[in-house]
Amino acid sequence: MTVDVLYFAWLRERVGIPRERVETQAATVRDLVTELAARDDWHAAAFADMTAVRCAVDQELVGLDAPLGKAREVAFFPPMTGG
Amino acid sequence: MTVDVLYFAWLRERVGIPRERVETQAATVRDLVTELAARDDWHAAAFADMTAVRCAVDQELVGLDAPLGKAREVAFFPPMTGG
Amino acid sequence: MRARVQTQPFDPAAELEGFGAGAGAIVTFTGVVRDDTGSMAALELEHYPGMTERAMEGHGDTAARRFDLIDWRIVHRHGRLRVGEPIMMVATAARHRQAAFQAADFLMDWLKSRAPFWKREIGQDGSARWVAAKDSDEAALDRWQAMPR
Amino acid sequence: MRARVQTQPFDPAAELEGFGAGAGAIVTFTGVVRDDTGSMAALELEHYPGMTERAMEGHGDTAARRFDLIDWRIVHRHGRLRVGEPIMMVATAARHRQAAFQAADFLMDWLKSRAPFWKREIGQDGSARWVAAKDSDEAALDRWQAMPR
Repeated sequence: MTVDVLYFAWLRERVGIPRERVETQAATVRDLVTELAARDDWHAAAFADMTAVRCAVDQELVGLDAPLGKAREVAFFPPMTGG
Repeated sequence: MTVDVLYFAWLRERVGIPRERVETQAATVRDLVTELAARDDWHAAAFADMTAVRCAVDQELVGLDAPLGKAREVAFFPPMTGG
Repeated sequence: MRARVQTQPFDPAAELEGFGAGAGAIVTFTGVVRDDTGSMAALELEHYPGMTERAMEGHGDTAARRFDLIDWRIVHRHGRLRVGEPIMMVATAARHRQAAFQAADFLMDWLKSRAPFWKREIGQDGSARWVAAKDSDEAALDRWQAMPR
Repeated sequence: MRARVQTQPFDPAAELEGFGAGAGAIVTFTGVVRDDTGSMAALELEHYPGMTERAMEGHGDTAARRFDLIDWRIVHRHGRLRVGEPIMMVATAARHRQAAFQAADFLMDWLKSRAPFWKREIGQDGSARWVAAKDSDEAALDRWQAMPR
């Protein structure tokens, strides 16, 4: 399936682009991360420390073991610092 | 000594006046209350339930056993309901 | 004076003009006259002139020291107020969020049971009823004694 | 919409015009850009367009149900902000004081660690540093889970 992957804050800086469209058969977010990290050094650097990575699937916060299901948009970003 | 005694809220209504000047040799607030309560039925009614009476000596909240010292102003009122 | 007692209405928004320069966190609390019974014509507040101002100023200073406030304000009305009008407000400015929240809460607990004000509800039928103090207000104040400073 | 994300500055006072009719208690929190180091030129906030608005609206509704709010507002800026400018504000209106205070505190805890915003400090020398999330913010949010509703 086709998924829009979004990056924010320093994950965006490390990957080098704010978003990309990917073809994936990944079952979970973690599987998708494994595929993305294997793409190149920039992606690998972004996902080097997964304790510092948060994820939203279709704009809902989820854990890394969440199923991708029919996700259309998956976002990766560091812990949030709003307020 | 001469002390200005002030009454607020329903204590004022029961005594019937907002303030009065009294001559007293009372050593403590409680002694002064005893003297005042003996004045007439209105004063007696005001001080009938001392659990509902609060006191300030020279504009500082004090307990009933506080010494009067050289107090110039003693106020009696119900528990406060500001805010 | 950072504490003020007045009969005139006030505008909570206007009170915040230029308030808290240098702060990272500003908290305000505004109390508004509410009619729970549907039969209230007005709320009357009596106070102790002289003591009220001194006590509010003194307690504001205590809060400022305890919570390291950059600034604070207390405005409290007395006299006759209508339903929907602001009764009072507290504003606190601190470097950090928690201090600003705690200081506002602390000042409110104090105002509820230690500031010399007495409320009386005036009914539409002309009746008048003194509002009873709540034990819970007294208890709310006590918790600050137990708290580490 | 009771939640708003915008780049333009806002006036906390103006946001309260007509807010909270029928409430007895109104609490506001305003966060202001603070320079702790004395070397900051600006604060930049990145956000997740679409998710931010939805999440703020959804969480505001959660707070409204949990604390029985009469009204609430969240305004949050993104983009480049200067020292002294308001970053965001939360306003809550309830019948009683405690609900208004708790709801504001609850919304702030959520905004700090669950709303999709990321802060970056821009130094006067042009340097840029992402602000690290605090464990204490995460812990602050957790305490609401444990609390009886």
